[in-house]
Amino acid sequence: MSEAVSALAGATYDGYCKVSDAGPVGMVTLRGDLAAKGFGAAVKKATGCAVPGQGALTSAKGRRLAWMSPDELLLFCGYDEAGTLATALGAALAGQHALAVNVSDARVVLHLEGVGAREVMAKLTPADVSPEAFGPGQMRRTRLAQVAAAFHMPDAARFEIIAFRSVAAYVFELLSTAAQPGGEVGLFPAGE
Amino acid sequence: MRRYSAFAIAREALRYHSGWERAWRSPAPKKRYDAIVVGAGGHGLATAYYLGKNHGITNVAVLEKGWLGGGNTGRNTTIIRSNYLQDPSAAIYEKARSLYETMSQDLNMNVMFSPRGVIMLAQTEHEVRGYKRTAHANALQGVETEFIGPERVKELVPIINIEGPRYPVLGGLWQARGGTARHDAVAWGYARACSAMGMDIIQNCAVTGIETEGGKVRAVETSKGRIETGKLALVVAGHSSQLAEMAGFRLPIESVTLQALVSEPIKPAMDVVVMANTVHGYMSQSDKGEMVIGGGTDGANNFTQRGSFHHIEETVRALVETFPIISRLKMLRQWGGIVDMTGDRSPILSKTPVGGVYVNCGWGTGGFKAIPGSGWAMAELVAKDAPGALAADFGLERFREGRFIDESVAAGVAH
Amino acid sequence: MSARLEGYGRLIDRSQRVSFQFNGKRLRGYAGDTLASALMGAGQLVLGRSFKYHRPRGAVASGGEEPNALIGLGRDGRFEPDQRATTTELFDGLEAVSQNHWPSLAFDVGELNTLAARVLPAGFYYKTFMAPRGAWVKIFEPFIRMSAGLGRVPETADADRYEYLYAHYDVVVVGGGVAGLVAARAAAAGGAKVLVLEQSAHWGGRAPVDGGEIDGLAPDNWVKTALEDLEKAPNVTLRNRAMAAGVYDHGYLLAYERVADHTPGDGRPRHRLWRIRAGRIVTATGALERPLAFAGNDVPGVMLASAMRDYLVNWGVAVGQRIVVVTNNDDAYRTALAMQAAGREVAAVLDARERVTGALPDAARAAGIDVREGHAIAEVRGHSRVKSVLAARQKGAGKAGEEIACDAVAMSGGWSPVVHLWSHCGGKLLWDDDAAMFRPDPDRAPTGADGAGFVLTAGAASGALRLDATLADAHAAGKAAAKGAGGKATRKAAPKAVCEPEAAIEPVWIMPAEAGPEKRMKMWLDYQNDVKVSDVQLAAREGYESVEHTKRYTTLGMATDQGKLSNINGLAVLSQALHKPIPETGTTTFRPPYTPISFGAIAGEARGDLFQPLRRTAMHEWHEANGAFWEPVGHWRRPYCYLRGGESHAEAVAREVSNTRENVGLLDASTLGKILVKGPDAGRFLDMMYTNMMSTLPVGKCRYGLMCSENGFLIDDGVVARVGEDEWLCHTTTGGADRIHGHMEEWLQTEWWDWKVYTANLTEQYAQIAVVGPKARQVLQAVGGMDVSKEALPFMQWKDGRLGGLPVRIYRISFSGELSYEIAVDANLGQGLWDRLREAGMGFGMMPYGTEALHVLRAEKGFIMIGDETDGTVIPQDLGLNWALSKKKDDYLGKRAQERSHMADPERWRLVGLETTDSSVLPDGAYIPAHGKNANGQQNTQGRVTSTYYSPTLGRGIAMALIHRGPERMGETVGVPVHDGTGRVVEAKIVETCFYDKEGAKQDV
Amino acid sequence: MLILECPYCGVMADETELAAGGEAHLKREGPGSSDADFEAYLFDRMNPKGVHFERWRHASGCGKWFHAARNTVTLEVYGTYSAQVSEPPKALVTAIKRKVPGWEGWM
Repeated sequence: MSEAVSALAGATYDGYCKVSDAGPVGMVTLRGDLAAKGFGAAVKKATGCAVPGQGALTSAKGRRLAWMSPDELLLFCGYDEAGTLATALGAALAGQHALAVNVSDARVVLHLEGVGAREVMAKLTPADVSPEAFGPGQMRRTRLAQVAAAFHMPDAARFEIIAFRSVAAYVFELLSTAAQPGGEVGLFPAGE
Repeated sequence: MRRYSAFAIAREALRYHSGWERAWRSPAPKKRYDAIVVGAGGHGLATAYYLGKNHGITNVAVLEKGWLGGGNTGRNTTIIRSNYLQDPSAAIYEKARSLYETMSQDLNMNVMFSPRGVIMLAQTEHEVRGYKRTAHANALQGVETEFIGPERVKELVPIINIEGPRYPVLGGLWQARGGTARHDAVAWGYARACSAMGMDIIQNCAVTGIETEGGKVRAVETSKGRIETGKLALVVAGHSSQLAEMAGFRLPIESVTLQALVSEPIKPAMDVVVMANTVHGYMSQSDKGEMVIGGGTDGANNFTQRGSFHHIEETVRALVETFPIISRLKMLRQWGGIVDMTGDRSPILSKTPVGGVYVNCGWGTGGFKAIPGSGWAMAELVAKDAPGALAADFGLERFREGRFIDESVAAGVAH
Repeated sequence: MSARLEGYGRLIDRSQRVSFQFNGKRLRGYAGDTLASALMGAGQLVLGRSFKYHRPRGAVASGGEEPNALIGLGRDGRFEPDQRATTTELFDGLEAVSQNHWPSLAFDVGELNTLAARVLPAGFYYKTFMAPRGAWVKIFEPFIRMSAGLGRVPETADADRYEYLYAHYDVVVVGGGVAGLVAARAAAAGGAKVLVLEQSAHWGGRAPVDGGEIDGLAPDNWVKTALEDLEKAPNVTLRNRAMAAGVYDHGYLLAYERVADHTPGDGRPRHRLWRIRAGRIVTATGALERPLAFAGNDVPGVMLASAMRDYLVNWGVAVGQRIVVVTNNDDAYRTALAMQAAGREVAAVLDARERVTGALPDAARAAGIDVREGHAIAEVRGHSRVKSVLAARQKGAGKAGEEIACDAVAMSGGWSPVVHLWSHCGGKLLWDDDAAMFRPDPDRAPTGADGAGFVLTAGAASGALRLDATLADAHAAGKAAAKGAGGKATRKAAPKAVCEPEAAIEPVWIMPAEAGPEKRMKMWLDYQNDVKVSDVQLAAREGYESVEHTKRYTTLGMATDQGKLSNINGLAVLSQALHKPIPETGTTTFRPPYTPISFGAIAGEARGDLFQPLRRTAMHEWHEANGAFWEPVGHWRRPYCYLRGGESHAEAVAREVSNTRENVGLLDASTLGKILVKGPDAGRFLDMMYTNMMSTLPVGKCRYGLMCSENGFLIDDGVVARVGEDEWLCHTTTGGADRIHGHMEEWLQTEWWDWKVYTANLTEQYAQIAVVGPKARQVLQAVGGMDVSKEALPFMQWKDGRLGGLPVRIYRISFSGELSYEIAVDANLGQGLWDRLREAGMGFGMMPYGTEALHVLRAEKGFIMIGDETDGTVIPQDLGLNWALSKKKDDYLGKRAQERSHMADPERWRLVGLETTDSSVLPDGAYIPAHGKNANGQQNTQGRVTSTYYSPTLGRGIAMALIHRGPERMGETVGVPVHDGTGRVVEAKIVETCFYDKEGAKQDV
Repeated sequence: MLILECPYCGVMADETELAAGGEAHLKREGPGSSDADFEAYLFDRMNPKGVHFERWRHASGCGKWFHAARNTVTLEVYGTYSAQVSEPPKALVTAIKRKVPGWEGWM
């Protein structure tokens, strides 16, 4: 939908790391019994993604499926296909007790990239983001400063951060401030 | 009791102060007392003091597990105010405040009561309505408060930031006769006065058991032996549940840590006490020059007198926003105390299922300011085996009847 | 005279001159200086004034334990009071001012207090200033406040920025001295991920000053190689200028990195607060030397022996020309030897020990130094500079001493391990009689989440003072830490150390032992707070026997150094006074921080825009650009009203209300909570959550519902829409959105976990816009796309469709009594819909309205508002909402609670409307008095105003109030005092709560 | 600064990611219960100095409630477990008994 504007409308900041708005991203919250018979198959059929294990993230067809809690997954997909996929998931799981709903507009997605990305995150989250503890393929729900957030690493030098729409500006400002030149800590080995 | 005065000091100076007598005796426990108060904190000592002063009961022991005044009496932020919303609270806190006015003279110990004024900032429309309501209630309760505008707030506290931007100051609830006092001196003053009345203050004496017979108290077992009594007052913030369990009943109480901190001393910067409930922090400046700071309580049950640092962070960030000039001051010391939180966050002064056993607890984060009023009301309850007007509404039965005393409307944070 | 010496100063770079100012005077020092070393190097010995007696004071120490040398640093947005000159790195252009004196440092009127010292003993203020009543506040207290306090008050906001950093390590070693480096090496060798923190800018600690040999190298060189190894190791991080401030439960360590204190204004954060989770913490924090208590031990020029050595070796500053050393242990001889080697004259070493043998004393004797056994200082002479000392026998009262001319005194009373971090979290100490020190008891370490000890001590911090013992202990600690944190125990051995043997210390707490009261009044224990031996003895005499009582009565150890130099001496004096062994007296509690840390650092990035999250709706920017006057609502900010031209807030609100009643208004209702509840048991679940029956609500319909807490009180309300066979959408108040979602999940997860229900908080998925007023339907029709006629979309129903091409869900609900449509659209399309509605609305005189107009509109209709009519003490029955309490249900949250005697009491205050007879507006929160007073002498009351507004629609004041048996008293008038100082009482008639369109004709069209 | 393992996420959650929820395993009293039982359910608490069974929510995380057995004096955490049980796991109780001599058990 051309008119759809993400909360940050494409904002970017260039500090010693780059902070940018990922623009409108499709997201579907799926709640159900992840272990139930046929659940995994139905989800795979509807999204192409396998059901991720605890704290993990799977991807296929340019979509990602993230583990959010024992009975909740979050699907990342094209903004315009989110509604359809939510319906499809609902239909595919018609047999069982489940809930699939489009939450694309309830959240904002930001990208943080650069050599210092890990330490910029470390200024804001109590979660251990050192290379030994966290890397691509993992999903962490935690907080950034004073708001709830979740993040994963599409690759070794990049974080994708998900927060609620209403605090998009706050989170963007947080990351930009943390990435301000002069704030370099040199905490993690370069490249990691 | 040897009276304190400038003349006494001058006289003593001539002989290098070698003639001062003990502020309180440290006797061994007798076999029996007419009344025993467990807990030599401010509330316990005040209870004993008024038992003697108001009711002529002086064969009293005050038993203290550690050193007197060592609990929350000695680790609070010393704020005194009575601008409470609900009638029962306003009554007992105003009674306390008025007793603080003359405490130094009554006890012949300078407790440094300093009615420099207390402001509770209103930073949302909801808070404005809430404090205006409190001011109306106070007017009918005989508590002198007024709702003042932002300009007046700025006059009273030049270092305050009233512009915001996050939460502009819209006004405040002002109690000119609220203030602070020297917390240790309050405990010491009562202890000295009790001792002078012939009461025994027994430190390092832990109560280990409560002996009852036919549903009435008979004696307490202590680390210094068995002591008989017919009246037992439990006044032990931070240990109330444990003492109650010894007596065989349970209380609507959970104990959590409340933290406080002080800055390094600076020259006078702020005369009044400021409480900012929207952002959760309050601050006053001690006579030594330290900024005395407090905030909210920790969440989980805790008996360590240590808190979690993020609560300190929340409090400090709130106050740096409210008083930008403190940003480059430094935190000198932080500490914690254990506070008893009741089901409605209001205190309990009550008879109990056990005859002759009375509890005074649950003052939560607001105990210091209440000390004299609490002692006054508790003494009456113990002496007459029935609550007087001040204590009447603070009985345990209110939790069964659903008749709560809820102050959350007025004050959002610890104090 | 203090002066610089050629050939000394391992830490300074003489090729780099640095210029700075002290009290406006331009001075020069070197790169690597501290402010203290630079000042003394420039001949400035007196650096400040004491707290109580305003006595002139010089630095007594060389580090963070310094009690005297506190200065005001910088200016304007970078002014900082109470900074320690001893830990302030010198930088070009530094400006410092001394503190706590008037008119000047050299001449301070406050020093008159010294003359009166005799009538100002500990706690004198508790015994006087009581009469006349009120004099305390008016006269005495202001005077005390003015003369107390130390630093000047900063005048402007902070110009710097700060940040936090979370870090996670297996082992954190605190202290970059040789013990710390050895421990770090051992831990790293065990495979642990290690962080080493050093508070100063330099590595190596005391060893390079004290001498000895490590693995055949001079300490300086060994430190270099050790650092190189550690820097190479991939699993080790080294951080200097980073002080471990406090140890908290479960391995949480707070560290304070002074990133840019020495490079102000360079754009870096000034401080960085590290919040570290550590598997194990090794404190290699060393030990602090103790002063000796002799008369005049606070005269400038009297200094800790180790500090005098530091100034010489590290910064090339000789504190005096002719020195007397006074000690009870061997270590001080290092100072005697060093000063003599540096060409200073050592007049004598007064050693309190009767028999002095051993390598160091012998070396001193060999060097021709006059070592006097069993001797003490009876008194120091001099005011702002040591002139001489009177020597005397340590045994006895100190009579008939020889006067020894000197300009500096180096004192050593022995050493105390730095046990602060060990103790913060409950680590216990034991008293070591031979070493005369409290040291950590390894068997009683602070324990963590797993119940195991998580703090270890290394080197001098363990009490292992000698170099060889230090290294062995530190190696063992590092080894054990790695193992404890899940690594291996290295097989490598500790480095070999060579150092002189030392003879035993002999505890000396008062010098001379039998000194009389006259002298004891001049023996300082706590320099900054001016607490003397006589004060502690007075406290004991008056029964302040607990060490905590003594501390609080005398203020011993309560100054900005928190007793680092005074606590042990103080409690030893107390023990003597009480005739108790020291361990029985015990110590006071060690609390964080180790040395003070800035509030700025504690607040971190949370200032200005980042102070708190500001929640924005999709239309936030539009409101901002169109005159919104904001009202904070939780973390949201909602338009209170939209200001036009020069109108006042009240005028704007009146305009918005009237326009909504007459034409049509537009409201951003996005902040209302929207919670989807789905599942086979969803209906049953909602019947428990709400007081009403929700399970019977037909699909397509809406119902207003109430939620109570289990304790019976009304906590939220809102419209519930049944959106599917097993799906409901619950609207909550703005404040309720997250709270109520949490409340639902709590009950589902912890009580009815077998019920098949899922919830999703969709609050932020949708922008929600209310189109309200008689012309609302025309506006929607103008936008086009949906049939919004009464037939197609009746009152209290909802419908999906496309409006102006946008996918929407329209609810026909009303909180204003007007024809009203609440339109939900995906948030990213919110502004788009808002614009479409505004364009279409132009022809109908549509105006946006804010929260205050919303309040007035609902009040005119007598609708309750959570937070106004409710305050946590109100139940639905009080508000006449019994109709919403389903009688068909045998249970719902709050039902049982509402059966309790006080809640079922017919005497409760209940909601009514109030109409002032003079049409005026009642004040907010006013109470309605009843006859007589209660037992506490308080005026009885019979009710209170919950909402009060000027109604532009009715042109009068309207109000709602909770009144005793209110609904039974219709038509009665009550008096409402306005408390505006005039004693005015406004008469108000009790009426129904609904003031406007009682039949509800307008909303259901 | 507590750190607790969320039994659902498997992560060690910082206290700042969690919300404390008070005493665990309270039995709900509804309509028909006596005043005394209802009062006890809502208000009376064990508030022990020592082993405490309590509720926590992984608020800035998976959002799930869970149970913890924690010592309120030493702050030792004996274990965390599912919220969907009405009493602590036997194994945990046994383990605590072993660690805390003289502890009278969870009820």
